[in-house]
Amino acid sequence: MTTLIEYSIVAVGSFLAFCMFSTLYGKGNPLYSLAEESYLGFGTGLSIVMNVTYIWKTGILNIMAGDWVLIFAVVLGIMILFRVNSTYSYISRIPIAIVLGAQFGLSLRTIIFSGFIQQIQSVIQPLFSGGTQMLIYNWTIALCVLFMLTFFFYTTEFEGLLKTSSTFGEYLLYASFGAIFAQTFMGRLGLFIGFMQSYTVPSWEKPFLVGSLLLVFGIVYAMDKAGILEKFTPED
Amino acid sequence: MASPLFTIPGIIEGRFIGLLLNIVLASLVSYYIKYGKGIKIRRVPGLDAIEEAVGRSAEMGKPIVCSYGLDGFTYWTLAGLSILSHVARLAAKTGTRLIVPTGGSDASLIVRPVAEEIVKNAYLMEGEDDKYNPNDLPFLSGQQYAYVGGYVGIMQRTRPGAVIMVGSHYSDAMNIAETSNATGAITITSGSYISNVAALACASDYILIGEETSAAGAYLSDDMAQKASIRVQDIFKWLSLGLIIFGLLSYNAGSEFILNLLST
Amino acid sequence: MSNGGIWKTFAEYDRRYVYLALFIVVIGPLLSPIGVPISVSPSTRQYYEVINAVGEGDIVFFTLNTEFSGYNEIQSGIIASMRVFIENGAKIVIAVGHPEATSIPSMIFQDLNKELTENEYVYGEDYISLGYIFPNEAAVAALAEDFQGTVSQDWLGVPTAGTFLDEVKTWKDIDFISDYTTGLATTHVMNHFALRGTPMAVNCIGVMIPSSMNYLDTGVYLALLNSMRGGAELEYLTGHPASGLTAMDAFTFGHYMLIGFIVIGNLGYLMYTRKQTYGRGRKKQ
Amino acid sequence: MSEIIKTKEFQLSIMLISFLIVFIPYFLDIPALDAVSTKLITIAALVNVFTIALAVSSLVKRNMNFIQRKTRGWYFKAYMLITIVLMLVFSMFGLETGPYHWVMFAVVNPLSSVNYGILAFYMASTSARAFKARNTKAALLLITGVIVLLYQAPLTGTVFPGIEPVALYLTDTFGKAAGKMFLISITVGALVFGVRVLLGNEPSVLGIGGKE
Repeated sequence: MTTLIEYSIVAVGSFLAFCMFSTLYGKGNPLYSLAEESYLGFGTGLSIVMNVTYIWKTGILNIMAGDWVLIFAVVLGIMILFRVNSTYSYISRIPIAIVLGAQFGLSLRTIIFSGFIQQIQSVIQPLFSGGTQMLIYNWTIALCVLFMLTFFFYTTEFEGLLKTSSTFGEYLLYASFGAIFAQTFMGRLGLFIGFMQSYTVPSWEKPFLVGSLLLVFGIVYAMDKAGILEKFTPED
Repeated sequence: MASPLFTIPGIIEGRFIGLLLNIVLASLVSYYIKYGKGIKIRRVPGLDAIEEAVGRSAEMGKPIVCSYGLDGFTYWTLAGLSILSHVARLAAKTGTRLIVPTGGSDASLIVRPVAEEIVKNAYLMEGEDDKYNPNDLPFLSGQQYAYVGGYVGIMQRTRPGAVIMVGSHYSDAMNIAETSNATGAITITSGSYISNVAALACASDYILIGEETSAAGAYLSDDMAQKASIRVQDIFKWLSLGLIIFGLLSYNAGSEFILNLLST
Repeated sequence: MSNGGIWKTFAEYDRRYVYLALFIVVIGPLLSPIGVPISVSPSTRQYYEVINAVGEGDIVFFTLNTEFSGYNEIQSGIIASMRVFIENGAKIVIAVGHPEATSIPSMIFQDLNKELTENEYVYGEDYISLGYIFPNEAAVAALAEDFQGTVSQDWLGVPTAGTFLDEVKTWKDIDFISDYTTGLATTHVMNHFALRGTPMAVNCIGVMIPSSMNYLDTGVYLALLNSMRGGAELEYLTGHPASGLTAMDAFTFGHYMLIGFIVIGNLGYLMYTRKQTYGRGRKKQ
Repeated sequence: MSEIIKTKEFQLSIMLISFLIVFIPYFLDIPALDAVSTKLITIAALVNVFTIALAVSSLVKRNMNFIQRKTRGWYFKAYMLITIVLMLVFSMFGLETGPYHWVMFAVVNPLSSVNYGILAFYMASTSARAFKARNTKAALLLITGVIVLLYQAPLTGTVFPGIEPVALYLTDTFGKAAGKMFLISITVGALVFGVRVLLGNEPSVLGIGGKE
């Protein structure tokens, strides 16, 4: 049994969604602004709720349970708020320094392994033993990485072998871009289809989808023809 | 599976090389910042494309739009700001209107005043300070998609001759590049991550691929830290090139020395 | 054909035709599905083997590093994987990396209601939803090093003490991480859990595939499920056809439509634009 | 006191200490420091979350400005501010039911989805427009792109099984190599940038220098 609430969720949702899509019309319009501001407002509200919950659960509750050290976190967190006040904004610099230091500590200690050392290790593979397919793969990857890397040297002048290698590397990069572009397109298409699917299953939702599409684009088209599109669109 | 060549008491197993590389990198950076006066950086072809685009806009009497990314102060933002400074000087020299959309994230708020200063200085250095218009550096929003909306709106209204979008842009980049194309502007972009680069390579008239942006920024900038960075990054790329070649040779000759060394 | 005729149209059509065509090829098959056959790729088989190796009582960290939008793309993978974990009797902890994702677990369990009942899964005993606990990298790292010092309640504020989470002290006590990602905290989860040794498999959106593959061949990720297509293939492998498979019609036509436009554009370019360019060149000389 | 806090050296030292506490125990086996490090990480996570307040404050300020100046369409900005408050109020009535649940599924879910889903259109029009064999590089991009696109359409593989090895070869060698090369260079770039900040060469990152 579909309830009124479910109907209202689908009706409002599909209408707002097409308001957002109306940007494809190529001109700013009030329906797009409505969708945009709704997302911004409710999204910001949601962020506040979730972040405050995090502070409550990870900070306050643990302090109440006896983890006194976390009081520092709350104090420093309040200090960071002084950033908005021009006279006392220097107070915020202490927590910022601590947070930045910790962040760099966390990132520098791990990415050297996952982004550098292990990546080099993974290229070092058998080139003469194993199945044909594996050999082709290993050779291609090794050569591609070497040529592509040389394209990215900046403090050495490109001459002789290095020049040839880097030119070749650039061509290989473009060949890879084709493959990567296709994967990226697949992703974006998937996002769009997945969304459309959420308004076609179960099938009672279909009329809402088609109706909203026609309604929104109809309104935008009519407003455009009447020349009142800009009048109701907010300034940036 | 590779196993460590040796262990050192007090150092956690498998983490020695990571520590060593971090220390070497930090030492190299500080060395080159102090003593790296003579570092020469190759001029990347993208800079010619930028100059040509500005020139063409000037000929057509159309404005240029140049953005430096929507993040806070990151590696890419600094490169983007160096390029912005160059574009601003070109614009001042040729008397072309320059529009710089700012904002895009909360972190970007602290970058904005620096960008203003940079553009102002560029006009000053060209002796055109009376032409500097702070209203041409609109703050669009602290939110990514509101920023994009504003950015797109600016392009649709002003019909620029060139759009130069450098620094960190994410899923918004395609949005901007496509609209820029639709308005007929010469589109020059930079991509900082692989999927974006591939998509932008199709959507733009010219693209600065990955690190080309920071190299271009360092080439244009007087900042020693930026030049030192490029130098150290090159050294590390040479190092990885050497490790890969030597590793491949030795591994296929039956020795796992390099693999084990890297696991140490 | 004095103005270039059809080739000119091919070379310079309005992009809004592309938009319209995309709407039609996607909405059409969704409104009346056809059911095109699909083939299963090797990466999906590998992913299935890896997640199916999770055994009874293993603690699975089910991390949703996605917004609603990403969930649309990979929900078939999410639901199919969750079904495998439930059928294998794993203990499941759900954590999310985006405020929006806090509402996703309820959608998943609504879809898997039957499986939950059949396998007698009880909330609090067999699965727990922790909510938004990955606001930043430090939060992920803190969780990896001191789970109990960071988590004391589930997402609705019910204490987790006395549940299977008592066993989890650090990253070592997590048996498997199953991550669903549009980016967000996944790199952090990888760097602070998987890099240390927690087994991890990832289902990513298409945009993330090129960057995620790097961690697959270093062994940090044990398997990678690609985008919506991977999810559909997993549905096929697990024998539970659902949303992923029905979306494959639109998926196929979306791709073919694009290829069609590319072909048309290239024909127009070769037959019209290039002629124009060369023609002009000669006149000038 | 405030004079000391304002100095660049003071802030850099704090940052450096915080960095070392987190960095060192990952490499050196010092259990006592490790415990301190874990606590510091938790504190950093919490402090970082407080910055949401800064974001909200700048959002509100900017929109209030629009409303006060009564710019065209100012009522949209007012509406936005109201929705923030509404969401906070709704959350008090429970997260799994009621108005909060309704807003999550009727507003946030579809709008978040379209926000990114719309990129499919831009990608499609880009490829329809830009995938042209203008020169050798573009031709390479076109060929690999079309092969992988064909393979990704699930139907193709069942009709032409031969496309799978070719497409997988392209994505798993060329694509992977490019990704790897990018990752290596970006990692080194990030490391170098981190060192630059820690050495005090990028004071603007700490908010020192430029006007605030």
